[in-house]
Amino acid sequence: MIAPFEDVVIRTACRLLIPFIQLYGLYVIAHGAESPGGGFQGGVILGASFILLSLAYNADEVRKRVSEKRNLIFCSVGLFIYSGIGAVCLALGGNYLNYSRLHHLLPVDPVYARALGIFGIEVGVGMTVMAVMLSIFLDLASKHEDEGEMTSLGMDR
Amino acid sequence: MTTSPYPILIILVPLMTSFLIPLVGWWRRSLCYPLMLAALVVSAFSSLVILRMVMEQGTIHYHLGNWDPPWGIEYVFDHLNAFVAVIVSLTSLLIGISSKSMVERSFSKKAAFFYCLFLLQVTGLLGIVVTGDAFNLYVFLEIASLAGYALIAIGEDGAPFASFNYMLYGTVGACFYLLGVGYLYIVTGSLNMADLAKLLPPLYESKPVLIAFAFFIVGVAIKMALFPLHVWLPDAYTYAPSAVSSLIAPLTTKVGAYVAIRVVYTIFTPSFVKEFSSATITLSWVSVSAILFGCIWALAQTDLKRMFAYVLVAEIGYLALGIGLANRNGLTGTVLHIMNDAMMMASLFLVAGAVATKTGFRKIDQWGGLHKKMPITMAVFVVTALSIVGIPPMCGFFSKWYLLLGAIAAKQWVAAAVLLASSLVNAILFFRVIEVIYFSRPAEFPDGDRVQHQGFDEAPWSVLIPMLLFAAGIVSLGLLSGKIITRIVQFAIPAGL
Amino acid sequence: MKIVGLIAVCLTGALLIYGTIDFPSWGDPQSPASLHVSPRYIEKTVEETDVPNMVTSVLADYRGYDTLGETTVIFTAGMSCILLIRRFSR
Amino acid sequence: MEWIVSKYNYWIYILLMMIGFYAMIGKKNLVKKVIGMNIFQTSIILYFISIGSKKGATIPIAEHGLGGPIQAIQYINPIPHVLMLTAIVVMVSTFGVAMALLIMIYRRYQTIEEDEILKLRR
Repeated sequence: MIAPFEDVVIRTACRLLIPFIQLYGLYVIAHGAESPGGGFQGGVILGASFILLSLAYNADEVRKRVSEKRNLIFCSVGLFIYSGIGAVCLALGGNYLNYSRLHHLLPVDPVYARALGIFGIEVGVGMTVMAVMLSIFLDLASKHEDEGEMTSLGMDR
Repeated sequence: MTTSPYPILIILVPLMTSFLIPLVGWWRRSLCYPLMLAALVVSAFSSLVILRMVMEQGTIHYHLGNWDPPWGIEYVFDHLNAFVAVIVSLTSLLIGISSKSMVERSFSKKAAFFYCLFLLQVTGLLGIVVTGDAFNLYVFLEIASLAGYALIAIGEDGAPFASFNYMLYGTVGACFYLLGVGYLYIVTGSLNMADLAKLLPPLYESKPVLIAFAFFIVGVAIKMALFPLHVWLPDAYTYAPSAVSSLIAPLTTKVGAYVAIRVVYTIFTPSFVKEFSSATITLSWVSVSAILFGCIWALAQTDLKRMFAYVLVAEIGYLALGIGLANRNGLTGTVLHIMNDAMMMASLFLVAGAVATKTGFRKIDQWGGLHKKMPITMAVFVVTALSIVGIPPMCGFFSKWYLLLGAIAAKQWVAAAVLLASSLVNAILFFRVIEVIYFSRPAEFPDGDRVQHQGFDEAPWSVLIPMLLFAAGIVSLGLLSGKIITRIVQFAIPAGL
Repeated sequence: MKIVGLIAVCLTGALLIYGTIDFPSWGDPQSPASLHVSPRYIEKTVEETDVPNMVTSVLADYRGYDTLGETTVIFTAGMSCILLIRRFSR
Repeated sequence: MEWIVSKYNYWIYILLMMIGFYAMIGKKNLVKKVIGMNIFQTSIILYFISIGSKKGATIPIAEHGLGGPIQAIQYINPIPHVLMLTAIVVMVSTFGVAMALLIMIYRRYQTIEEDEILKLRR
């Protein structure tokens, strides 16, 4: 239940901070193989940046930027990248998630293909985690005036 | 190790389809249902292929990511596994077919998300069944549970609260399972089931292993709703939407029983069970009380769906009894009963759902004279009831027969007596309902109107066909159970039992 | 109910503490958990996957299937929340 | 004495788990039950993480330019960290679904006290 709350300091600070938070989230995802970090951590940071936006402004401000449909696409596409990379390995004649098979597609040796595969799935995980965090937050925080539909929803008898 | 893709297709196809369905639902809602069915068909087909491969070549190992166990995760298919996977995938396919009319009527706007979670639930259950890694089992257990909480909560009236209670119990169960994995990990350093089975025998006397065993059993007992930890079950299954309760009621508890068999006889071996026989004897006593409690409470119910839920509590007692008897006949009975009970419960809850959908009645006395209106549904109900009671040509008889032989072999006379007595109570229970349906007059409403059961008005075909298939299965698989035992089940019993 | 709960909790705790008696001591480099499976992850990860962060390599490669399951768990939670409480205007 | 020093961390987690478990059973407020559930799961996470530790070892990220082959004794065990990343995600997901259920319950009964709900349902 986020009511619009006008505060110049908070809004300006958030406007300054959010791009850097998002950049940091992308760094955590991309650098997950070398340093502490990875898809989940980076995804949560990216999701938190949107949550900060909705706290400083309101939920509709976020919905304007990331519509529900786009959010859903992010949820699914992230997992599609993950399971798709695994399925490509399957199609190339290896076992599921055997990234070293990717060297048939990419101009690298099988060991480095594994590193690339890991990077690919980290990106997928990051996308899904970001979108789901935002989606759960918006669902839980949104105010619903009409109570009628929910009761009619449960009329299975 | 195999490189055939079928082991992974069982899981992968429904999983990827469930990611696709929300997107497709935004674009064209009517495509969701066929898409879900297609995924379930592929999954069922793959599991049948696997069962055939297992019957021909013995145990199949599939190494995910091409890492050898115990470093990577592996899928292991033996006779038990492949058999349960076939049951789960075929049952969920039939229930999936029947879900259409209910979904379109009750929540057409959210149909895409319903089908998505339905598929995720099936994926979770199948993932539990096929995996050979103790921690991977936990992950899929959580997928199945989370989807289950959400699906139950969209039911009527008390559903959210029932689902919340289920969630508390389920989380404790899953956490106990995880604690068991942790206690085994700290003394062995391994997570792979086969590897654990190899490493554990010298450690059987050590305290963490015994505690791990206890926590495994309690955690799984919560998940499979073994008395006295069944408290969440009746409410959750009564209030769940009919398509959901007919999916979750037959499968979740059966998969729980499967996990119990895996834990007791694969991670821990029959020699452990022989060494610490007090554990299994306790389990058999608990399950005897579960049978008694379930039967007696079922007698006290007036709401049919709730009565079926208590019958299910008793059936879980049968499943656990076979595990607790710790001999060949008892375990044969349990494995056979996993199949039979899945069919019987699916058919019972489908009947209850179909009647509730068509007439809105759920009390027993309101079913009077329903055989004129829904003759096919009621015929299916009678077949299922006879099977639960244990009348010979139906499948329910054979699993109970093996359980009885097992109880006699283990010299557990109380268990044998309770098995016989429970059949009697079940007979009273179901013949009472059958009598109401066929011979009594329709009940009266409080304001004097009679319930009208006039004219032929059957459930839609999408519900009738699965129902008839289940009834056919109950009869024909009962006749075939000798073959099933000699071809499949006898190889599923661990050696040394 | 509170008394029953207290007894159940104390019983659980007592069982778990009883189980810790045979544990290897904390931080012991010779404990089974440090000797059986994990050394390969530590020693071979750079050689086999070209990723220096062992947690990432185990998470995404050796036990990558767990991570797929885990991402599916969070996807399930998202879809559950949508199914349970989101309103659709259209 | 040494025995206590070498095991006390596990006992602290067990104590934490008991607190969470008691909150799940004994409290009447549903939100407190959910908080208890979170404490329960967190204690299991702490327990697993402490399995992974090795005295005198560093975080499991291979350092560049260290020279020589990597020894298992130099780095702590990465498996518990991986497993608990999964468990954390499960915890967050369960928490999200729990909150959604609580919102549904509140909409239906206008309360989140367990005994009041039970009274209303009768």
